[in-house]
Amino acid sequence: MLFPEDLRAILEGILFAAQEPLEVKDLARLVECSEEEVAAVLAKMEKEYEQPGRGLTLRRVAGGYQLFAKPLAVPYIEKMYRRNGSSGLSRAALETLAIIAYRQPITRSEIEFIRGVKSDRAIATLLEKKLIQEVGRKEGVGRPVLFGTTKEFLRYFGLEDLSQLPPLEEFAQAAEASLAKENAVEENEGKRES
Amino acid sequence: MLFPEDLRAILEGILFAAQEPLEVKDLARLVECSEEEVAAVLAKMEKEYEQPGRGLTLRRVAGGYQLFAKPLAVPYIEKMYRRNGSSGLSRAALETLAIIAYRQPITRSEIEFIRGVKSDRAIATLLEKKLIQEVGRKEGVGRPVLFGTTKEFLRYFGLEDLSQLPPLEEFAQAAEASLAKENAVEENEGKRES
Amino acid sequence: MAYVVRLEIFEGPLDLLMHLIEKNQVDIYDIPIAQITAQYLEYLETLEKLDLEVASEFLVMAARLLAIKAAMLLPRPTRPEGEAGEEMEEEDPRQELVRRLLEYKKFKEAAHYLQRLHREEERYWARSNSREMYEPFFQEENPLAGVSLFSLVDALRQVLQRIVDEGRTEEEITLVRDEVTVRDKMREIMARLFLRPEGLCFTDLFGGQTRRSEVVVTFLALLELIKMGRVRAYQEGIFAPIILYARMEKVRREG
Repeated sequence: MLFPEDLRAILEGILFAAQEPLEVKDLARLVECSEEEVAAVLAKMEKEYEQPGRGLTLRRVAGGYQLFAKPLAVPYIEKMYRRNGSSGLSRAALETLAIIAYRQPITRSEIEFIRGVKSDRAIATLLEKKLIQEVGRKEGVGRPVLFGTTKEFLRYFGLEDLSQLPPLEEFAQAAEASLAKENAVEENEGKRES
Repeated sequence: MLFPEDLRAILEGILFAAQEPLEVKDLARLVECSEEEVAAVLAKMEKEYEQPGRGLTLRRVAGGYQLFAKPLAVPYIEKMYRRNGSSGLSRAALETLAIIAYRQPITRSEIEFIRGVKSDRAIATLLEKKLIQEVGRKEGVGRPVLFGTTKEFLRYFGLEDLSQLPPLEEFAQAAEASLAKENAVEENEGKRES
Repeated sequence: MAYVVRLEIFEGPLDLLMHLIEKNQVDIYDIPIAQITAQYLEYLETLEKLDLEVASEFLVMAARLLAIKAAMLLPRPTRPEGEAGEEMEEEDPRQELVRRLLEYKKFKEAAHYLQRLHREEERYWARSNSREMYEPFFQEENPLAGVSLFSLVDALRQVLQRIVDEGRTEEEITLVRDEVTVRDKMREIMARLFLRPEGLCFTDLFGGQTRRSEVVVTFLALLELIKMGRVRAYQEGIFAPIILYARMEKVRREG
């Protein structure tokens, strides 16, 4: 048996920690009290939370009770998560996204070959953020998954379709140009040394 | 500008939804109020939570404020999650962490000298759990990595800041007490002084 | 032997030595080195008998202990005359070891303290999944916030630059690109059309293709299939979508 005050505190603590709605009968079993007692405490709690200065609210969801922040706090919560959240992609993720965008459909090992490093984490991040998706499987040994960009990817960049991506030829030229430059430098150095 | 009641409700909602301690200055920026106003509301809230019927508690951790379920509810929460406490850290990891906490910034080989054994695994575990981090490199041969504790370390141990750790000397006394016979110590000290 | 019954695993040689000192209730400032060394070696032997790997640090310490034991047996050097009155601090061979043991023990105590602190902290419960819980209420978040098309292009440029810097050849890279042949593409188109007896929109055939070469190959493959009569293209009216069908009867006869 619990003191009424302790019962209230315990129920509040449980609801605070729960990740999903809890039914009265679940709560009653947890605290080893009758469902009537639990329901009475919850009803009182619900009322208390309604008072203006209070930031939480007890909502009935899917046949159970769940604690939430009141709607007036939600825009601030959103701001909080945006600020120190995952805004922006890591360098690795951005590189991987660029390769997928231009070489899709493409397998993980092809990406890794081009980047020269393992890219599992970057791919997982991009999948999670719904910027890329599995678009099929490549014929051949192991039938590896092929990745491509998503509709969201286009939307975020304000593109109508992939043909609006800047043409790739530019890069090939840039790479070639820098390769040529390097060779020239090497040749020159060779000359100086000889 | 917010009404005082709304400010309190919003702060409570934010703290409820946060996953880590929030500093007063972060909260102030979020709600666009002065730090003084926020601090005053938090102080009042802290008191209110202390009342017996309440299941939550506002604690100062790692330089910020965070909401927790009160200890009396935690056994029920653990029952709900079918969990008996956390597994915690291995002895090796705890020893290594204690050395880093008190001697930071410190290199791997300095840690290993104190412990008398290789400590790669322990360091890897601590890095993975984000309890320690690389904080720089030591000048000198090989420029070895220096380790220090993180904010997560403070949270893990419920500390506001590192100054809350007791001075190492306290442990030196405990060490001597358990390793030296009291009489023998005195005698020896006598000898050493003579 | 006691160790066989209840074999404790020690964190290292210092941990083992400390255990022996505590177990024998001897004074750390006056370690009976012969006795402790014997027990230390006994423990290592036990480990070996059990086929447990003995870390090299334990062996190094064993050597140190034996060296200290030997040094203790040597007669102390007699002081030169004239300095007799002054205390000359002779280094006890055990001194360095004692210092290290005390230093280690200090942190061991600190580790115990941290453990207690964590247990205390565990009495409180923090929420961990809050973000997931609130995300449905947020306005849609743009994961590419702050990323411009330019930075995407720039990222790719850097990858290509790295390929150049690493001296990898363009052939190596094109190898993985594996250009699609018209024949491969014909097979792929047929496969897709079989799965879509209701027809496939012409533009969908090119979905996701970004390389000009691939678009060209796909188009050539389609023309070839139409020419062979294996694919039928149908358009309801001008500007209406062109729908492609596989001609099943043709295939079956061939098959």
